[in-house]
Amino acid sequence: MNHSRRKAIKTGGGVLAMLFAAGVIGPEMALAQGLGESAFSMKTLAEAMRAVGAQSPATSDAIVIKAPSIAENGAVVPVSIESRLPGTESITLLVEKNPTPLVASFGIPAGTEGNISTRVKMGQTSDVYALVKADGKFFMAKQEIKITLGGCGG
Amino acid sequence: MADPMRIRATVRDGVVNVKVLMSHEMETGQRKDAAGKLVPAHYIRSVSATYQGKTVLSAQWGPAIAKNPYLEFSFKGGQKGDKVVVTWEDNKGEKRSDEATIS
Amino acid sequence: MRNLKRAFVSVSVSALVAAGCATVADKTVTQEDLKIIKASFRENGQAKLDRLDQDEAQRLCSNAPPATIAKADAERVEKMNLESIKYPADGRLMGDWQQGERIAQTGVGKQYSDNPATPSGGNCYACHQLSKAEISFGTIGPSLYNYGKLRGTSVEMQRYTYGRIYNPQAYSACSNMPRFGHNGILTEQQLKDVTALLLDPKSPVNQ
Amino acid sequence: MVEHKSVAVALVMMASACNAWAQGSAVDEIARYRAQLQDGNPAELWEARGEDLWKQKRGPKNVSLEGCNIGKGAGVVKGAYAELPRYFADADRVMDLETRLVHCMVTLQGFSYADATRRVFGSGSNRSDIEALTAWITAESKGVVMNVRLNHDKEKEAYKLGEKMFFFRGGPHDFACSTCHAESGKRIRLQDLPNLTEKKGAQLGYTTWPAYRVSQGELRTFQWRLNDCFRQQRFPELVFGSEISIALTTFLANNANGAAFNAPAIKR
Repeated sequence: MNHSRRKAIKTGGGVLAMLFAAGVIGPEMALAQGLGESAFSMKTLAEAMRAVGAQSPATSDAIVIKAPSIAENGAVVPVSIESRLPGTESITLLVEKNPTPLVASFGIPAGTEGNISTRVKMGQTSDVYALVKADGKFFMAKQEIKITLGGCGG
Repeated sequence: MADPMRIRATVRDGVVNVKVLMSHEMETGQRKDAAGKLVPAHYIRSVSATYQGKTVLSAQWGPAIAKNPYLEFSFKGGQKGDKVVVTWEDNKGEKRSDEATIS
Repeated sequence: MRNLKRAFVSVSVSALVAAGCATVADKTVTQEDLKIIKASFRENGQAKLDRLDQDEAQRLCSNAPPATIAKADAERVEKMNLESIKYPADGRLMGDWQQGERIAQTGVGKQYSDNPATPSGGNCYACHQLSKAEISFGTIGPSLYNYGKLRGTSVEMQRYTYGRIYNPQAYSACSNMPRFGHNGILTEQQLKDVTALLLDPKSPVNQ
Repeated sequence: MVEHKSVAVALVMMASACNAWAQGSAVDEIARYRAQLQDGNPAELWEARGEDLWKQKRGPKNVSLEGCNIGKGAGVVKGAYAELPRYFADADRVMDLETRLVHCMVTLQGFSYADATRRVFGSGSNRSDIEALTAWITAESKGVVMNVRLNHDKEKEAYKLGEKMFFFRGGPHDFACSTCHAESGKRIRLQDLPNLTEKKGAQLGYTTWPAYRVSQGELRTFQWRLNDCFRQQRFPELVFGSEISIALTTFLANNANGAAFNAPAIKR
């Protein structure tokens, strides 16, 4: 499972390189946050955080995670993150117990609000981390989301 | 060719709120089909939004963003009637750009 | 219990009639209706058309609304089902509660989308609260939390519990609960395991 | 046994009182989960494709579906779903939206019945045109008050048959629709079950289909809802557009009369 995923990512990289060469995509698009694709294949929360550039970030009350504490289905879990930290440059979302914890990273240019909503997949009950880079430093907040079983034929 | 995105951009008190729905399978590469074969990973890897040529959001995604992705963000300084352009690109190199007029 | 249920249903029936969305016309499924029903389904995998052939309990419990079953019929259904219960030949009624918990969590089995070789689940949590840890439980059936703690594990209670899972309609005609033993949904060992889940003092049900 | 039962009832009531708080908060959180999903419903992606499909010239006869009469006259889409199923004289039968669409694909566009019904339920990249068309047409009835009439004899017959089927127990699990949908305030796991024998429940249940199912990432129609209920009832497979499927839809849609239609929705 992990092997084929690695392979898929590698192949993806190849395609990306080709597209670069062909001038189909610009460098800004390919490296939105300057994150290497490998960050998305890290297996632990600590590794994924390091790959993003965060070393033991401090917890901050200025980061608010808005998500239900119980989700009816792990395939779609709504998560909003609001950073009230001045100089917010990026917001990164991680799910600790997913096979690869890094979910998404958003670059926040000046003039864009530190407020992002999206929906993530969660394999099981887990802590969800919001990692914010502001004025060059990393801060974080976390919340547990419980994934429940549902339906009548599963 | 992927389906168009649904983009809603509304301005209030000088802040433009953008809501985007994208049509994409977001295959993780870890799911097996009915025959027990691994379905290859296929997911949107990067998203960017521009307003008057300036990037107002850039994102890098892995396959753990939910199928048919939803994204909401806000930026300052947009005008009614102007356009916001959203572009995504997936791990197979497919790209899609759509625009919405700010209302 | 049943009388209570009947009273409840008759209240909702009058409410329905008052709301004008139900007629008191004949609601018995006729041979003609059965033909239409059979023509509206097709066999798929393990689910053949004979699943539409009702046994007597199913037929008597299909009236609309369900609990209009006559007292004599209810007694018939219960007697018939009570006679069908087969207790294990080895006399042991309690299996492994840990296996029982797995069976209670699993809802697969007997659907045309299921592999017939995979053992069925009991899907107990779909309708019942059982343990404190599992917050995702249904309320179609009563809470069974502390079932064994409240009742003890006497042989009589083991037999009642095993029998109630084997064939709930032996005790309550037209019960919503599947007849897990009678209809071959769970194996004898699985029935023992679920009995243990309910009665074993170590089971999460009794914590 | 009788004594056991009454003791059990009392104890069960105590047990549920003890758990009321914990359960209340779980139910509240699930409500939050659902509320947070409402903002962006991927059903819109199906609606957009459905509108295109309705207007495109397609099929062996290369015509659009704009000449299709789904009940309120050829090409009239607005509010049509709130009056379906209904009797159509040209087919001499009661039809729901999906069977009517197939009828138009066959009679107007020249598709064979087999081609028109090849993929009534989509899966991933194997997409269903019927689901997309249904998404768009039903969205055009959003806010319209349900008004399914039982004027024609065949409409009355369909209602009666649907009601009987609702209570029909069968299969290895003895399930009927009524097993889960004839009492108020019940749940399967954490999912609320509408009581479809009551006006309020029928309205809540019926007016929120079709729906985008987040568990599947697909837009599902009412034909699918019935098909998948019977699968989980352990019945054989309900045939798309079959007499029972129309009868049940008529029964439930008529029971929902008076409520504003509110779909495509988004559900677990």
